[in-house]
Amino acid sequence: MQVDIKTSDIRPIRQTFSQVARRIGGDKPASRYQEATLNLQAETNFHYRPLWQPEFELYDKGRTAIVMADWYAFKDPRHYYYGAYTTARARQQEGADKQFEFAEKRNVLGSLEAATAESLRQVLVPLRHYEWGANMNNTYCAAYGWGTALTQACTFAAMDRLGIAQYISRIGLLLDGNVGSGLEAAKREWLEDPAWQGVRRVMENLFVTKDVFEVLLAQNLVFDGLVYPLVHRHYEQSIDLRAGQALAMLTTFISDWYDETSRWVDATVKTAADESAANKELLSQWYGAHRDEMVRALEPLATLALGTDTGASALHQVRGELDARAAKLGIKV
Amino acid sequence: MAVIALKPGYTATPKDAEDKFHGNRLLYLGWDQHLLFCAPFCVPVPAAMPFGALVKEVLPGVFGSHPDFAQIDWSKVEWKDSGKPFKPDFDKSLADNGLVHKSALRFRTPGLNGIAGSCS
Amino acid sequence: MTATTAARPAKRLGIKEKYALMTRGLGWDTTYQAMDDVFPYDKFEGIVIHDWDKWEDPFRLTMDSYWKYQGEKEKKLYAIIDAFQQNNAQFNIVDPRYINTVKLFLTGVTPLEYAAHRGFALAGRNFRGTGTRIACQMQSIDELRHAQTQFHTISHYNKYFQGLHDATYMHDRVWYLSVPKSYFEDAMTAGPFEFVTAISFSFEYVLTNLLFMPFMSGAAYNGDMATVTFGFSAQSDESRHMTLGLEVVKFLLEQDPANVPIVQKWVDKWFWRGYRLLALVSMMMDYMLPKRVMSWAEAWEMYFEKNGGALFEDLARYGIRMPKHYEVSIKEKHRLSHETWNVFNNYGHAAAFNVWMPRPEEMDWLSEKYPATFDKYYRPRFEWYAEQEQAGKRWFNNTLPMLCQVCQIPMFFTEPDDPTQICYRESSYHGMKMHFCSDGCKNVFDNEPEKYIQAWLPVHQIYQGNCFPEGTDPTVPGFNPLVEVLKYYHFQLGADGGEFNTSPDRANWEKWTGQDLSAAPQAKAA
Amino acid sequence: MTQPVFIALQTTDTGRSIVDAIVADNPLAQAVEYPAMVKIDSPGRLVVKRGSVEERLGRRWDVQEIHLDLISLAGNIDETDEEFSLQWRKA
Repeated sequence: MQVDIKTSDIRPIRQTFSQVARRIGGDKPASRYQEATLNLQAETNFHYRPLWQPEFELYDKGRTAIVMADWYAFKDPRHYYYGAYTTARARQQEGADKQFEFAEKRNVLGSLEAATAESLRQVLVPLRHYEWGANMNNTYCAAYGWGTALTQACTFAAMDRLGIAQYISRIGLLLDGNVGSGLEAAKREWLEDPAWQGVRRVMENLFVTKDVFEVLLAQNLVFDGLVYPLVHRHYEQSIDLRAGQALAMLTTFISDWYDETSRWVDATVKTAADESAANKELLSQWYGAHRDEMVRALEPLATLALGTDTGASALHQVRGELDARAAKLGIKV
Repeated sequence: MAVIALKPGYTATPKDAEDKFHGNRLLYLGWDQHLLFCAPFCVPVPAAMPFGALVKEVLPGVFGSHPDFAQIDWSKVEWKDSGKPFKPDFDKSLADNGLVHKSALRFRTPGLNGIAGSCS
Repeated sequence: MTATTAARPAKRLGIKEKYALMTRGLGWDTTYQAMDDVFPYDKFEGIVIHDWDKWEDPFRLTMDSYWKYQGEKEKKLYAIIDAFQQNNAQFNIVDPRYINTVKLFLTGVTPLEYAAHRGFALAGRNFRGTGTRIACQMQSIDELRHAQTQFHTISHYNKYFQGLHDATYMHDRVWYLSVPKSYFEDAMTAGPFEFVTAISFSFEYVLTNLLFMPFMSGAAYNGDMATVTFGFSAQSDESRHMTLGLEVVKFLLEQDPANVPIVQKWVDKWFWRGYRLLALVSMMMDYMLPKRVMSWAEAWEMYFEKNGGALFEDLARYGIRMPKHYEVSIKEKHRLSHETWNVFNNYGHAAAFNVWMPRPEEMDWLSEKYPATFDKYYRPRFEWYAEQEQAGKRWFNNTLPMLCQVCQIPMFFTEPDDPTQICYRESSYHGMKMHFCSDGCKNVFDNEPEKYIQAWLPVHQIYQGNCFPEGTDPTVPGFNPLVEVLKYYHFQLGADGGEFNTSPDRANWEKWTGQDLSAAPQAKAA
Repeated sequence: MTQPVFIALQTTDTGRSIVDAIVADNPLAQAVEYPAMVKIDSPGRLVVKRGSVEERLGRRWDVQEIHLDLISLAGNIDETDEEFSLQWRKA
C-alpha cells in the first residue's frame, strides 16, 4: 500500500536507545560510535561457568587487577566502530596497494644492494612474527576484556597487526622475487638468531600473561613503544637513501598506523590511571617491569640493526621518549 | 555421563534448590488437552498446603479463565505425578501426598475436550 | 642463504599461493613457553589434531582485501541507512505489525551477533593452528559488524516505535530472551572445538539460512529496505562463516577417527539447541510477517530437509549421520509456528513486542499451508481469542509457565506423535527433578548435567525474588509482582508489549499516516 | 541421486550478471527469484567463471568480488583466480 505522510506532524518518540541515553546524560541524539559501543556486551545473569575457567563468569571484570567503576569510561579518540574503522583502513590500504604495485612493477626492492637487502631481511622481515604475536595479545584482550568500548578497539588492533604482518610479508616477497625464501629465512632468524631471541622470549611470556590490562599495556604501550621507533624510525632512516625512500613508501601504512593507534593506547592507559591511585600504582609497576625487560631484550636487535654504538644510543633515546610519554599518562617512571 | 571440562571437579550448585524459594517449593501444573494454556504452569506453594486447598484456592486462579474450568467434576479428574497415575488425598498436605520440590502434576478431565473440541 | 638480490622480475602469485605465503608461516612453535601453556584450552575436549597445516582456508582473504571489500560494503550500507533516515522510509513498510519482527530481531538476535563476536575472539586466540585462528578472528570482527550495523539500521525505527529501546539490557533479563542468551552462552562456555562446531557448523551452516533468508526476503516483501540492506550485507559475510563451519567439521573428521563420535555428539546437541531456538523464527514467518514469503514448513523442507540432507549425505563418508531427533523436527513442522504464537499470545503482555490474532484471510492462508493441523487444532483456539478481544476481554495468561531446563522455552511442545498432548520429560540430578520439553533437550542435559543445573531460568529467578528493581520490597501492601518484573526488564508499561490493536504503535501509525487500520478486516470470532 | 548445491545472490546489477553467467555455464542450474534475491540450485556442482562474468559486466572482475553480492551457499568451495566453484563430492 502507498502511504502518504504529513511530515510536519511526525516527531520521534525518542532520540536514541535507552542503554545509550543512560550513559550520555539523557535522551538526545547519539553518535554512531555511541550507539555501536555503549552497553553492547552482556553484563549479568550468565547461565553457565566456562568449562575452561570455572573460577570466572563468561564475562568477568576479575580477569584484570585494574578496577574501574565504569568500563565504558574508556573512549576511543578515533571513534572507531566497525564501519568507521573499516572505511578508514580501506582508504589506507588503497594507498598502500598502489605503492606496492609500483614497487613490484619497478622491482624497487629487487634491485637493492645485496647488503641492504640482506639487512632488511634480517631486521625488518622477521617483524612479521612480532606483529603476529601482537595480534595474539590483542585478540586475548578482545576475548577476555570487559566492555565493548575497550574490547572492540583491541579487535581492531588485532586485525591491524595481522594486516601489518602481511604488509611486511609482502616486503619480504618483494625482496626475494615472490618465491618465499626470504620469509623462510626470516622465520629461522626469529626462531634461532640470537639477535631476536630476547624479543621472542618476551613475546612468548606475554602469551602466558593472564591479566588482560597488563597484556594490553605491555604489548601496546611498552613493547610497541620501543620496537616501532627503534625499527621503523631509527633503523629505516639509517639505511641508504635510495633504499630508505623505497622502504618509506612501503611502510607508510605502518607508520601512519602507529601514530594513529598510539592515540588510542594513550587515551586508554590514561583513563585507567586517572581512575584511582591503586590503578596508577599497578600500571606503574607493570610499566617499569616490562620496560626494563623489553629494553634488555631489544639490545641485541638494536646492535644488529644499527651497530653497537648507534644501536645503544637509539635504544636509550627511544626509552627516554617512552618514559616521557608514559609520564604524561600518569605513570610513575 | 559427566561433563568434560578442562580440570576435574567441574561442578556447581543447582540454581534452583528448594531453600531459595522463601519457604515455598515449586510445583508444576498441567491440564492435559487444554492447550489454550500454552504450557504447564509453575507456582510456588508451601509444602504443608493441603491438596484440597491447592484445588480450591490455587487452581481457579491459574486455570479459571478457561470456559471448561467451571464444568470440571473434580471427583472424576485423573491425576498424574511425573507421568505416573496418582491418587491425591485432598485432606493431606502436598508433601504428605508425596509431592516434592519441582514435582510435575498433571490432570485430565474426561469429557472436556477444550474449545470446540480442539484440545485447546 | 643467498646474498644476491632478486634482479629478475617477480613471479606472479595466485590467490592460494599468496595467501599461504602471507599467512601460514606467521605462527611458530613457542619454546620459551610450552605450547600447552600458550594454548591451554584446545586439548581437553578430546579432539586430536595431528597436523594443523592440513587446515584449508576456503576463502583466502588477506587483510588488505578484507578491508577493501568490507569497506565497500560498509559504504554502500551506510549510504542506504542515511537515505532511509532522511526519507522517513519507516513509513514504506506495508503494515505496522511488521515492525514487531524487527523488535524480536534486535532484542533476540543482535545480542547474539555480539556474543558471536566475542566467542570467535576466544576461538581466535585459543586454537594453536594459525590458519584456524585467522579464520576465527575474521569472523569475530564480522560479527561485531553485524551487531553494530543492526543497531545503526534499527536506530531509526527505535525513534518511532516501541519495544526497541533497551535491547541489550532486555537480552540479559527478559524471560523469552534467556532462550537465545543461554543458547549462545552454552556454546561460549564450552571448549573452542565445540564452540565452532556449535556456531559455525550447526548454526551457521545447517540452520542460519532458516533465520536469514526468510527474514531478509520477508523484510524486502514487507517494504523494509533498511533491514534488507543490512541483512543481505551481513549475509555476504555469513557465506564465509558457513564455509568456515563446514571446513572445521571436515578438518576434525579427517584428522583422527577418534574425533568422529565427539563431533557427532556435538552435531546432535547443537542441531537440537539451534532447532529449538528457531521456534521463534517459525512464528515470525507464519504470523508476524504481514506479507508472507513462504511457510515455516516449506522453509524447513527447503533448507533443512533438502539442503541439509545433501550436506549430511556428503558427510556420511566420514561416518557422520543426520543429527539425532531430526525426525522430530519434521513431525513438528506443521505445529511449531502455531504453538509458538500461542505462547506469545498467552504472555504478550510480558513481551517487548505486540501480538495479535491473524485476520480472516491470514487464517485462510494458514489453513491452506497447514491443511492437516490448522483448522483442527489452532483455528478454534485463535478464534476464541478473537471473540474475547471483540468482547473487550483480550485474554492473557497471568501465571508463569514451566520452562524446559535446557532450551528454557515454556514447555509448549507437544508429543512428536500427538499434537494434543504436552511433551513432558524428566531426569533426576542428585535427587532434584529436572524437566525437559523433549527427548532432545533431556539428552543434552543427561550428557552434561553439571552445566545445565546452573541455568538462570527466568521463572524460577522471579520466584526467588531476583527479578525486581533494586530496592523493591515485595512485602509492601499492593505489591504487584508482574509490574515489578516488567520494570526490572525496563519495559515501558502499556507501550512495549501487549495487543497490537490497542498499542501506541498502532495509534501512532494511524496518526502519522492517516490510515485507519480498523478498516482492515479484523480477526474473525468463532 | 546427485544432491544439489546452491548459491543465493542479491539482485544487484553485478549480481544479475553473475546469475546470467552461472546459468550460461551450468546447464543444469535452476534459478528461482525471491524478493531481492535469486537462489540457484544445481545438481552436484556449480561454477562461477571469471571470464563469463567479465563478459557480461564489461569490466575486470576479481573472483573475490563475489563477496559483495553473495547471500548464501551450500557445498564445498574451491576458489582460484579463474573460478569459484561449489560441489558435493561424489559418493
